[in-house]
Amino acid sequence: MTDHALRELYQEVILDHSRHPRHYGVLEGANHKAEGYNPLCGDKVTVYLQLDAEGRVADIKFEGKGCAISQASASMMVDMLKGRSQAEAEKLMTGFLHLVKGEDASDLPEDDRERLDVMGGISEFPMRVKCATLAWHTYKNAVEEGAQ
Amino acid sequence: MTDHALRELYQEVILDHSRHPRHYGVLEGANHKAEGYNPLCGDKVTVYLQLDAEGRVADIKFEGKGCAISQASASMMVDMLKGRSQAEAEKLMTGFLHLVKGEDASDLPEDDRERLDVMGGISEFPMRVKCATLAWHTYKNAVEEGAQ
Amino acid sequence: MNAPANIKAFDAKAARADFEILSRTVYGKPLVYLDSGASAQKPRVVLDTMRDFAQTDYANVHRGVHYLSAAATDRYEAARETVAKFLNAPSVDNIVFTKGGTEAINLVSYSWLAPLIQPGDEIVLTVMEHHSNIVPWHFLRERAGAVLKWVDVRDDGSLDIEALDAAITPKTKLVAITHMSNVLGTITPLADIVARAHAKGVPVLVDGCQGAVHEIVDVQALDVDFYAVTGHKLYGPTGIGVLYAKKAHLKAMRPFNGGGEMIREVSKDRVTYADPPARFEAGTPPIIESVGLAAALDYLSGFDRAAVTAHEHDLLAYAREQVRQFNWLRVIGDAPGKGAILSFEADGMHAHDLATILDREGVAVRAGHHCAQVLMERFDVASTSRASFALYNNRADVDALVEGLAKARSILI
Amino acid sequence: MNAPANIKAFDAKAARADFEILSRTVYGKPLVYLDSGASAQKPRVVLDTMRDFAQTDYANVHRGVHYLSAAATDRYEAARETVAKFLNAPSVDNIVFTKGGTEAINLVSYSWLAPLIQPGDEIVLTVMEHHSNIVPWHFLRERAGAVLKWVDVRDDGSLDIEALDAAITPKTKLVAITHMSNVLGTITPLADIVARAHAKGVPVLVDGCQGAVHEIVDVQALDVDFYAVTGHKLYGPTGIGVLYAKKAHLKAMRPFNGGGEMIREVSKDRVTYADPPARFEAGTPPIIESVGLAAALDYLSGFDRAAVTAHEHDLLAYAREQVRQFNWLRVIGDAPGKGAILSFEADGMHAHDLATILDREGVAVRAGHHCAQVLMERFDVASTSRASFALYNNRADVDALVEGLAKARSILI
Ligand SMILES: Cc1ncc(COP(=O)(O)O)c(C=O)c1O
Ligand SMILES: Cc1ncc(COP(=O)(O)O)c(C=O)c1O
Repeated sequence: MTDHALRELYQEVILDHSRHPRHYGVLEGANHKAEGYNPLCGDKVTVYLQLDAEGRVADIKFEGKGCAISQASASMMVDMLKGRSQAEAEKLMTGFLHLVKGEDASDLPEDDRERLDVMGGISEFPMRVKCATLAWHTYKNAVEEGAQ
Repeated sequence: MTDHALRELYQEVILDHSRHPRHYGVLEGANHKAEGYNPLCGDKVTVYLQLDAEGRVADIKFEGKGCAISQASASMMVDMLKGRSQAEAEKLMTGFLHLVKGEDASDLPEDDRERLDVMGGISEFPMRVKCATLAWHTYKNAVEEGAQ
Repeated sequence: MNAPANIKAFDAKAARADFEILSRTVYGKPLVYLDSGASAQKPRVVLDTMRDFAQTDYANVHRGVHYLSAAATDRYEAARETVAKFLNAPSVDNIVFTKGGTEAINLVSYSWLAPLIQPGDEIVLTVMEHHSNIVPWHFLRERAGAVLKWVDVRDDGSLDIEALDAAITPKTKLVAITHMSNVLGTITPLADIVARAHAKGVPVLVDGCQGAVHEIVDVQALDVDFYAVTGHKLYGPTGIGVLYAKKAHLKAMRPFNGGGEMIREVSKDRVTYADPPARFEAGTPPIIESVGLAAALDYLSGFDRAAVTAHEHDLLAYAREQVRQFNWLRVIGDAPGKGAILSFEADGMHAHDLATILDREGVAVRAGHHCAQVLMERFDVASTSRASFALYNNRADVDALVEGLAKARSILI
Repeated sequence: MNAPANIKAFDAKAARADFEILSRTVYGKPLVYLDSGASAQKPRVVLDTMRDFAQTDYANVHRGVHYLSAAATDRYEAARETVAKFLNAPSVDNIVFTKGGTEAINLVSYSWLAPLIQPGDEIVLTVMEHHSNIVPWHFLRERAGAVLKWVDVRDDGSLDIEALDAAITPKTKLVAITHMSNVLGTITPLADIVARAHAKGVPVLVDGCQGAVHEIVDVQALDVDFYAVTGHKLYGPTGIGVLYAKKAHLKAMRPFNGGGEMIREVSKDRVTYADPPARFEAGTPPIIESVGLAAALDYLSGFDRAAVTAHEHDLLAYAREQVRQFNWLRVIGDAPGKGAILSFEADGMHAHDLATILDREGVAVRAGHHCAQVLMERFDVASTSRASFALYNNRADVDALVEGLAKARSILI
């Protein structure tokens, strides 16, 4: 059972994201940026954003180092946020936060829920929830306070 | 038994000394002086000494306020020290310290032991030993470091 | 108000049985403990909780990924939550754990006021402060040229609030005042004090080491800027205290102790600091003690607090009435609405001698200056005797005190 | 040397049974506690002693005349004596109780060094210091213009003593160095360091938070100026630590916290201070914790300490040997004679993920920067995993660690 939870946490999709993060690096022309820091593990993440006039995520990249969970979460996040409006992004984030805490995330669109489902295993590891949410909180900071 | 110890501690001689301390006040012409302080009760005592050329206690007085024990002890001390040589005073003090701690004081001259005997009850009250020894330590300070 | 849902009616007799030590004897006489003002005894549940925690869930807090570390961190942070509720703080982030009430006040002095103070700046305090709420300000006088402005109390021990108001000038940087005097029992009118100080733009630090034990504290309603609490008087363990502070103050405060947990990043030539409250909790905190403190606050909050206060006031009133028979005894501190502390002086009997005789009767009272020498000077006494009452005391304790006093008189006079 | 007359032979199995918590399970697996470097578990006798004391002899210490106050004061001062013996201090007056190791170092910084420091004065420290022995000196850099001079360690984690010697200049005011690194396990050659520093007239502060646990300390033989200890790593309670200091330094030090017990006299416009050590113990001290610490030191000193060290070294050597099979694992810190701490990095596995997997196997290790970010930078790692051994560990604990590592590899790679 323990093993099951661990394999669920570190399933292939997650390990793959953490080994080969998508959209990794500095985003030239970013108009928003924020740094996030998790004192628990010393993990750091920087999120670069290009928001268009309506606030849509025209482009997004991240940089950083950290544990498999935080890296995978950041990679999946940028993957999913690209092209979203602020309202959609907000909804995605709320749903994600519910999911990793083991709370109800049924108001997420079917599609998104299916993709994010691989992160659900984290709810069994409360000490690691902060690792999973670091990138998302940093994204939010970038939007709200990170105008360059 | 408890009562007995208390009555022994606060016997008439002690109360009398504490109410009517002997040689109380400032000694004009003192050539030694020291102040003692007992942080436990806030008691203070000042010892004034006049030592002659050989170090004999030509005159001695004290001033201060404090509990019955510290006052009585100071009063008895000045009473007994007057006229003593340093060697005698030293011996008296050592004997007194033994006595109030309930240790063997048999090397005190008979006479002195009899007079000091009233302070012996203090050995039953370890928290009050400091009250009884304050004046003596102050006397010693006056001799050693209190030259005016 | 902030109490748990299921409040027990307060049964003083049952409560007394929660304190193992109160059934012991000293010198063959039943212990009559009237020194809770110095430190309160601890109910069984506090000692049990600390021990159970240490034997099942103990590890260092924060930064550990393993089970015990998480369990201990949860308990530590839950204790912060319990404290926040007890004081009705807006958030756990207002609560800094310290090693005691004294350190809580020093923290404000070192981290908030010291960097602000200019020579000639004034700190207003009262003559009834405990040394813990005096000496830190003397440091600022000695080290930075601050001026201490003393507000007197009236002969009955009550605060002269007009005098306090008048003492606040444009140079005043802080009003530092006790919630309850540990000698007089006086309770200060905090809401009024804070309103007057704030009207002049001056923050108020409250020494709540006694107040939090006997009064229900609501830091938001009182609008105090800082409130200091100590654990061991609150039926909790030694080694722990609390500073409540408003967030804006905490944010403005520089670190006090430096070490683990209070940093963000450390390199050879640079250091950045964690956000409050972590910024002020350098090193391994009093982990087991935090759990004990939470148990103590839960214990206290589990009672109808008003009933506890009523019980203590009854004991005080009874004692006050009893000692009137002694025309050789002078009570110091008779302010209206005062808390359950009775200080007195006895003609021809030094407090120390009195305490020794009471002690042999099993009655523990405090004799001395009570870390309040400025107040001793105000009342022109070298020391006083003090009986202080807690929730576990009863009228028989008062009777023992009164008998002991009569006996002391018969021995000493 | 300073040990009680009747030293027990050290029986590791019997000793383990003294620690109740070690028989618990986590996630259905037996607890394997390898995080004693962060905080040690407490033997039953420590918890029993604290509780018994609180239930029989508790009151506030000093200045009370009554029985309990005297009893508690005796216990508190007896604890000071126990600590003095444990460190072989010349007198109880060299021993200041603090709230922990971190505060002990800050006390030196605030009370001894801060008043002496001039801009440009240098403090020599090593890259393997814990933040508690770094940040207080950063404060003096930020606030008073002190210069921090860093001494490197070699690739095996050993101290480069020539480099240390070279770093001491006429501007050096203090050498601040750990006795044992909490990451590398390196034990520093204190006697040699002190001799070299003293030859140049520079005092030495030793962070003994780890060292005092694993080595026999003789502050007189080592001739150190300051030695800081923390209680909770020494099988004692949280909320207490110790600063040993030479008397001349203590006398020269100004007060740190202000409050009760540390004064001589307080008036409105003047304050005088008590002699050391009381001068540095403002407020109600960690009374119950002092009694617990004494019980812990008695417990440890009750064993043949050399046998305890040998046991810990055996575990370290066994673990070191076992992990050689993992060519993906890099041990950080292999200094000759090092203490029982094993830190490592694993290819492609973040310390945090590793610790999570080990945790599910019941194995508690620490992952992170271990409050030693300067050292992380030196070895160019963001974090490490650390297994630290105590007297109660055994080879089965090491086996569980090794199995867990293999499993983590199978899951993560
Ligand atoms: C009014 C008051 N303030 C402050 C303190 C100091 O508390 P502590 O000694 O626990 O730090 C006390 C208790 O001694 C007190 O009665
Ligand atoms: C080497 C070293 N120094 C100092 C400390 C600080 O001790 P404490 O957190 O108990 O104050 C520690 C422990 O965290 C340590 O390992």
